[in-house]
Amino acid sequence: MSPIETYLVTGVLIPLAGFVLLAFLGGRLGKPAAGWVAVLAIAASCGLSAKALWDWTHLDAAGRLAARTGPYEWARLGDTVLTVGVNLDSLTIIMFFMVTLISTCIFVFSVGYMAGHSDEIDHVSKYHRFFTYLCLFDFSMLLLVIADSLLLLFISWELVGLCSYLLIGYYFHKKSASTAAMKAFITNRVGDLGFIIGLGLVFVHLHDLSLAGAAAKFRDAWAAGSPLFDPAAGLLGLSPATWMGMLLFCGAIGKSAQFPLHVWLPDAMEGPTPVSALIHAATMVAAGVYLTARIFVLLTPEAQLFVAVIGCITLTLAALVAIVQTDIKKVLAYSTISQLGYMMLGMGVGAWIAALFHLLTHAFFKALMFLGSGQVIEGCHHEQDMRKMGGLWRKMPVTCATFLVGVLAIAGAGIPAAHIGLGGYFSKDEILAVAWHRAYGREDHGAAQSHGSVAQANGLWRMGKGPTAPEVSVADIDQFIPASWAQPPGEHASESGGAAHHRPVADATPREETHPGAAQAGHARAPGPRWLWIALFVVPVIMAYVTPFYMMRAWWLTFMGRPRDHHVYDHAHESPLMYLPLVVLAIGTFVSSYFLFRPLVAEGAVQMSTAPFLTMLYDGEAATAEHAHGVPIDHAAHRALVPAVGFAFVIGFVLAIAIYGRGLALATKLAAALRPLHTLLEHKFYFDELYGVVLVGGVAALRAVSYGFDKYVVDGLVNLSGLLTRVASWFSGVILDQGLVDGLVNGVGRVTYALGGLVRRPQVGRVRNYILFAAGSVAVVVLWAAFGRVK
Amino acid sequence: MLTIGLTHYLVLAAALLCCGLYVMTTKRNAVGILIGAELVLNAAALNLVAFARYGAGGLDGQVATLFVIVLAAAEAAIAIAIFVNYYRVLATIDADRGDTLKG
Amino acid sequence: MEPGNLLNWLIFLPTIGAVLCLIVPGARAVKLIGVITTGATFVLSLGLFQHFAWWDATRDVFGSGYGQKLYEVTKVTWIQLSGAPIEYFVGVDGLSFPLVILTTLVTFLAALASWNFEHWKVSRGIRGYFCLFLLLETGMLGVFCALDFFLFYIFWEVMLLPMYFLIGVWGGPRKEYAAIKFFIYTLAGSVLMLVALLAFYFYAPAGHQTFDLIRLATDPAIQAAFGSALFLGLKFGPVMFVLLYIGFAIKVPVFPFHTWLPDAHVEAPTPISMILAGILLKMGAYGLLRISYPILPDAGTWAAWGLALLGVINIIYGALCAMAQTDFKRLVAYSSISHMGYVLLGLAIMTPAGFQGAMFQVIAHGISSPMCFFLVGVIYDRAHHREINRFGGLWLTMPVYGSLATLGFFASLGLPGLCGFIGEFWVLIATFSAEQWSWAQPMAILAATGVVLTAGYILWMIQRVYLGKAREEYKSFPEATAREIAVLAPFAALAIALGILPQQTLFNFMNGTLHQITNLFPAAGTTALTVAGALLGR
Amino acid sequence: MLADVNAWLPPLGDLRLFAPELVLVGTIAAVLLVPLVAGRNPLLAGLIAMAGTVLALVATGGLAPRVADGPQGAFAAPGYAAALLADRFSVFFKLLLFAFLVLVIWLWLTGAAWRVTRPVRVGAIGGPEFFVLLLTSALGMLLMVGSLNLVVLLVAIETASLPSYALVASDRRSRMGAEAALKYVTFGAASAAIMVYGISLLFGRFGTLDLGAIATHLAAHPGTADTAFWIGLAAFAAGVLFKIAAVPMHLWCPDVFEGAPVEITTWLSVASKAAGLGLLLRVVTVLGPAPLHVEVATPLAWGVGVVAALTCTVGNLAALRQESVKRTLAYSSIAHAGYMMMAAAITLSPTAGGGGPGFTAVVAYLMVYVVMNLGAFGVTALVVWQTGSDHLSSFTALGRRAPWLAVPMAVCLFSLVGLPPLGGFTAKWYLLVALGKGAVAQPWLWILVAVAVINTALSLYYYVRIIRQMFLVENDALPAVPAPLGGVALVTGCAIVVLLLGTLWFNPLGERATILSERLFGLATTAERSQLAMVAPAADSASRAESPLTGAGVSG
Repeated sequence: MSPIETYLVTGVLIPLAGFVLLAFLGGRLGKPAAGWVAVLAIAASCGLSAKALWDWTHLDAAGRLAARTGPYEWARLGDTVLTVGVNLDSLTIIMFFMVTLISTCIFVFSVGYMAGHSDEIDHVSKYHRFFTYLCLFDFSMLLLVIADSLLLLFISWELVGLCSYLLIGYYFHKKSASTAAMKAFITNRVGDLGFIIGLGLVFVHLHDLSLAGAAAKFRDAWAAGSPLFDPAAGLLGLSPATWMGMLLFCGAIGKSAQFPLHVWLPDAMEGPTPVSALIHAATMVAAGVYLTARIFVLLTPEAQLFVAVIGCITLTLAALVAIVQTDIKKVLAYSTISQLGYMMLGMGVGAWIAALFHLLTHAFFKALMFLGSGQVIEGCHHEQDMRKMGGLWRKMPVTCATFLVGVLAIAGAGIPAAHIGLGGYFSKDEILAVAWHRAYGREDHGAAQSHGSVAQANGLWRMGKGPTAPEVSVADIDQFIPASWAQPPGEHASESGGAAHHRPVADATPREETHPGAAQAGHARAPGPRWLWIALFVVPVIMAYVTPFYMMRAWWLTFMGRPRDHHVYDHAHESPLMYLPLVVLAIGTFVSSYFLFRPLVAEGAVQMSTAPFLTMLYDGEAATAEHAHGVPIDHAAHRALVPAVGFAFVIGFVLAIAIYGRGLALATKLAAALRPLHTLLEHKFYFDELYGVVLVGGVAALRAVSYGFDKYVVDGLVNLSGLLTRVASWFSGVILDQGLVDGLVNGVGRVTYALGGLVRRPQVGRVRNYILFAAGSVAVVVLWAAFGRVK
Repeated sequence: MLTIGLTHYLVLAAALLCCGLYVMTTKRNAVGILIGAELVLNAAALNLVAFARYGAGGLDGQVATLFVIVLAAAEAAIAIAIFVNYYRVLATIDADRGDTLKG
Repeated sequence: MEPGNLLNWLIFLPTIGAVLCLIVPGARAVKLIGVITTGATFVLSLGLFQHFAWWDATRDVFGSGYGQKLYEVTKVTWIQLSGAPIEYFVGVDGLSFPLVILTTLVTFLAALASWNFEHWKVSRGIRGYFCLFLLLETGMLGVFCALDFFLFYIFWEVMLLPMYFLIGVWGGPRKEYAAIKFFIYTLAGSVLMLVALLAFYFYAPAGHQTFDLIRLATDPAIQAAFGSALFLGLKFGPVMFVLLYIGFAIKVPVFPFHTWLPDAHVEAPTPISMILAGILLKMGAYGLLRISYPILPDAGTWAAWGLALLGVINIIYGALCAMAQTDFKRLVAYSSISHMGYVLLGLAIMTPAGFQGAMFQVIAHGISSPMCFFLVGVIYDRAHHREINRFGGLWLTMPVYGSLATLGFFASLGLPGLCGFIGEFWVLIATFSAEQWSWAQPMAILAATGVVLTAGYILWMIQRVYLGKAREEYKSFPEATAREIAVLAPFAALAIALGILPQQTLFNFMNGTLHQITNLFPAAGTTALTVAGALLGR
Repeated sequence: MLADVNAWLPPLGDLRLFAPELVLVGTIAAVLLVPLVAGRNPLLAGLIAMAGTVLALVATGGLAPRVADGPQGAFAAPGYAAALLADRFSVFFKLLLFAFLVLVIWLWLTGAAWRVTRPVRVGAIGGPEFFVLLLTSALGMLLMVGSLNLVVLLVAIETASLPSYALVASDRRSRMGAEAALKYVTFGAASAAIMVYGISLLFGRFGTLDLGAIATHLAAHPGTADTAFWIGLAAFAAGVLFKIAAVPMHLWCPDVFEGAPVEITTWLSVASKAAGLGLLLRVVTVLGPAPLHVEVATPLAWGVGVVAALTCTVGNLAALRQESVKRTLAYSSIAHAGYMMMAAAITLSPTAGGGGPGFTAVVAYLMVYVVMNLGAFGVTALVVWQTGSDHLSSFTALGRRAPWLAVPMAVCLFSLVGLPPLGGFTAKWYLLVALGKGAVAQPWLWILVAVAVINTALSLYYYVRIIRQMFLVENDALPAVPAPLGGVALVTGCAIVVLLLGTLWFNPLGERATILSERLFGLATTAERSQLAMVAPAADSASRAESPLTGAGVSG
């Protein structure tokens, strides 16, 4: 292993060591030593990751390539060797750094937070368990980040799920907590069901579960015109490749709480607040986005559209619900879902870099806000209802200020055209820009599809260039970009020349007619109707106004105005151990933004350049980094957005302050005025109820049916045999008076017994009948001999 | 002019057999059943003698008949002894009353 | 074939112990004999490791034919028949080796679990208990080591009687019902096996008649004869396969032959449940893999979709039934049914990957299910009931136990990193990639739903038993004792080891043999046959 | 004239061939006469009977070498086949019967000695008459396996039956005994009468009373296997099946076995059936094998097979819900007779490769059956003596109350089921192997295999019911069951032998049985038949015999 890999692997293993140590000795270490052990472990990891990051940025392309060793054989499935290794690229490095850094902050915070929390139930301390789980989580999450194969990804994927389960259920003496934990795990498993099936499809079609290998084989299959891409070969008119991508994405739907599996995340707030910050805001839930990013190369245009649509629905629903939440953590939870939706949308529309960039910035500011809320909750003696807070800025100035930083960041505050702004300003806006581009920009970008012959040409070209070579230069990529967005056959000759062909927006009429060539190639053309693409831009933009509104609402209700509950207010306080991490994260929110992270993410995009369906777009103007690999969108895009969303945060903030500036009175009136809408939102669109009835009830019914079946029918030869017996006894004139029996054995037994009764019928006890029977039998033989014998 | 031949004996024996079977299966009195059995035995004896006379078996049949007669006597002796015992215990000679053993 | 007599010691050491149990004075001495004998057997079985290389993934894989690499072979004539002798023929290969180790280990731990015998509700007859217990071990080891069909059958039946009494005498309230149900089911299955046993012998061409399982599978003359023979007008292979299958399916158990299992498990004492779930259920799968598939590959192909379907039904049906349970042990019992469905599915597709997955699942379940049963037993010893809804908060009162329980049940749930995952994953992926079967992918998708259902019932159970507020009546429960932890710890360690290093802990031992078995199969691309057509020989 | 008489009498040397029978007759006389001088002492009578039987056993053993070379006939008139035969076949059965007789008397003695010290709970049986009857019935059974002459067979069957009728009623206070005896005697009389009628028809058809001659005639004239033959054979079979208690002549068996004293049940369950089976085997061996054509052998094989399957099934099914252990075991004995008859069906199957394996199976099965059945009945007897009842409830918790009885009982019962590693499995194994071997040529025999194994599974129910009652049902209120040491020794010995037969003696049993059956079979087909053919009536006399029946127009 190269040094960098060693740093990373060691960084993964240190939390594991911490976990083992705490699992066996945690109880003896007690409070707070157990917590500090965990902090030490993750801090060491963080240090290593910083070192790795430093070294990485000082390596040239060849050095980076050389730094990657492995993969190593893990096991054999049939004749296929399954490998594991470190997926060493810029994205891994930066994700790793982000996770460890945020973890460190949150661990430190937790030491403070848990100090004040009652950790004893029935005189049994669970303090050390908390940090034990946290260590296990960090191990799993870091493993997920460095995983270079879908299998390892899946394994760590489940492990983080387990940690999430354990930590949500940390207060398991509360029924609600254990139920929430269970809900989280099972909902995730539903997603994982898709993931597993997706893995199966990957294995079947690509015979490789490593990310690089699968990507290469996927590309080769495309180049070879494999039936994998034939819509006729799959179900519902979607090609197997599309299904594969969509099913893999199902895992992300579960983990990132996307519609329709988003229901678990709000409930997950039952866990301690640091857990919400770490797992359910910054890292684990973002793993879905990370997965999508990693499998991006396996997504067909149709699958990408699916991702985008799911993201769009999610962000909309969650943002709307967030408006009416009164629990400070629930607001943040829905906000998280909404932001994850943005990321997914970004992935779907091809804003690969922007989505991951948003992931990183979001991790900082959302962790910041969650910790802030934790500080508030802790300070207010476990009061989570914002309606009872207010005016806390006096008691918690640091928290208040840092929280505001978070609010500004999520709202996308920044000064347009000046490159000054907080996380969301860059990342979210870039996503929207790309969405705009897909909807209104150049047609050829929107139609990420190829004509067969072009695809062949591309494939050849890529093979010639060495498809797996990550060192493909920007110039190279620029060369092939135009060809990779295929033109309709007729236009191909004239348009495949060189630079991208610009076409007026108005001209970009959806080409619904089927071209013979396209049909022959068996590939979908630009998937989805045009209005869908427009919706994928317009709806998120609208929601970009909602986001600042509900965030400002939360901040204002909590910190500003007058105290609404003096009991809460009087006890409020903050402690350094807890606000210091807040400060660190706030700083991180500032610096994480544009210049540090985005270039690295963009570097990570190298691998994307080998995808057959290259729809990765990025903000050309904003992207000063020359490492970006993809298609720069029209510079006009982002500029055009300025009037649209550039001031959205201002409008949102103003609205929020206008409504909540003087307390809850106005809001209550509004709620009353919009009763049906308010009720709908309050009940979160009734998803829980729906699932309760349909799924849980359905399973309950099924299990009742199955067990009933088991009890009464399998047996069931029982009923059958019972019937047969009755029929038989009707013939023989025997009346059986057996009651119901259970069990197959009893069924057989009953028949047997019945037969037993039958054969004992002659045994009536009277010798005359015996003689009659015997003589009769002889007579039968005699008759047979006389008449029936075959001569 | 009726010539008595083998067939007549055989028919007679068959008739005896049927009578015996009928008696055996209808009589409730144990002695009756025994008598039925004796009728069948006699049918067989008649057969044997007839075959001995008309067939190729020669004296064998008649010897066998003697055996049958002796056996019938022995059987009757034992049977009667058992009937007496039965009567002593159950105070009846009705075979149908002895139906405790069954099933 | 490497001669040796380690196996003979292994098989009959418990018998010696059983006899000792009858003569030593004092209950404690009997217990000691039981534990020491099983422990010694376990240690002895470790000697088999000399023949297997955990570090070498390629050894034996394609090196030799089926049955060429047998270790510790004893082969002597036992009964002389006119055609060929019945032999005392024992040996291990990659298929039986892990099962032998599993058997000795689980039996040893079950003996440890029996240490609190005096505190059982039915505690009389400790001599009888340990004597039968040890005889049972002889039977189980014999089944796994026997390479002569007749010997296999004998050991198969030998196992039956002790089990009957162990459930029937030392079991719970409905023990008689459970014991007799178990007995009748198993016997019904084994008499069918007996018919197949005879038919194998008599349908082999003259001069080739044998009970030798290896020769039955590899002798071309026998295979040719089996391929073309008719049995009462039906094709020989399918008929024999079905006969054997019913015998093995009852043991596995396969829907709809499974109803004995919940009853037997619920009523059996804890150590017996451990053995029942950990080892006895495995014999069905082992039998299919040792006898049915190598000897009747064509019939295996013929039956594949049906078997796979039954496997899927097992998975889903078992999980749903488990969800409906309120008796803790019954839940675990149904979960066994569900888990064994993966084994069946893996076997049905007849690929090396499927066999690997199935065998891994066999071993993994052999580790997780005894652990789960013992976990149930631990609280049963304290609470004297198993009603799930009456528990709660046990993780608080018994933290160490609670942690181990979580580990055990998550292993059973199939959490990656623990043993349950590998088997399920291998089977599912193997089924997906079994491209010779048109039905494989839908089956795999159906089977995958078991993943969700399993999580459902296990987590729900954990919530009701271990989470929540500790109930007053259980607050005084003592933490797991050192003995209990000593029983659980090996299972826990193995569950983790198998989950992380499947290749080194298991696959490297058995891949070779599994490949050799698949090499016996006719070339891929088999055509689907209709049931009637195949049976009627058309 | 005197010379003629001498010609009719066998040379004295030949009488030694029948030493066992003679010893037995002598013993009977002794048992009858000794009371005249020594008083009516049951124990003494028993001891004399025991001594005589042992002597007869030894005599039989001494006989074995003499018949090794071929069958020895006796009491044959010139031109007639031997009325009595001494061959390996009969010697084997005689050994079996005497050995069993010894054990039964041993059981009786144990019980009698026991009763001296115990309050008598069951009506005691005993006295010289008892032994006279017992030994006489044994004599009849010896004759049954030693002849091919229909009249001798008739006499033998009656000699075996008549004392048995009386034996059943030997407990004169027992209502059940009286009833059982009544049923036995009436049913026996009826079946004997039907059999005699059958004999008369066979005699009329073939003009001879010798089965060997009939077989030879049939071989020479296939056409003679006509309606009259089949009717006669069927009627004759009724008597044989009565002794075996095979369906449809089984109805007496459960009632009689339940009503009779347990020692008698023990005796009848093995001896009567064994003798009947011996007779059946001899009949089918003579009528069935090789030289005979399918016209006789195939229908006969089917007939025996069907009867065997029915017997086996009916016995097992009917046993399922019995409350009386004796009755359960009675049905069990019916079932086991069925298994053994299956083997008889193979010996007949003309293309099944001969009767070797079938014989082996029957021989092995009988040897095992004797031991395990004796064990089971022995325990039952011991329990009955103490508790006064053979109801299932008497066996409750026997595992605790009398483990030295319960464990042998369990072993024997599991053996009766046919579970390895017990003798019952060995027996069943050889049977199944025989059936399998036969099935190579006659696939329909697989049906018999199926019937056999399904019945094995069925039988589990009722055997295990007893075991369950002994071990699983608990009742701490019941007192321990003391038992006489001799009885315990007997049943323990049986259990050990059963265990040995299933393990170490698995192979030896098969070898012995094979050796026995090979010799027996060989003799029955070649040497014996040729000798019998020599002395059989001339073919022309047989053909003459055709005329009466055809003339009578009976054939149809």
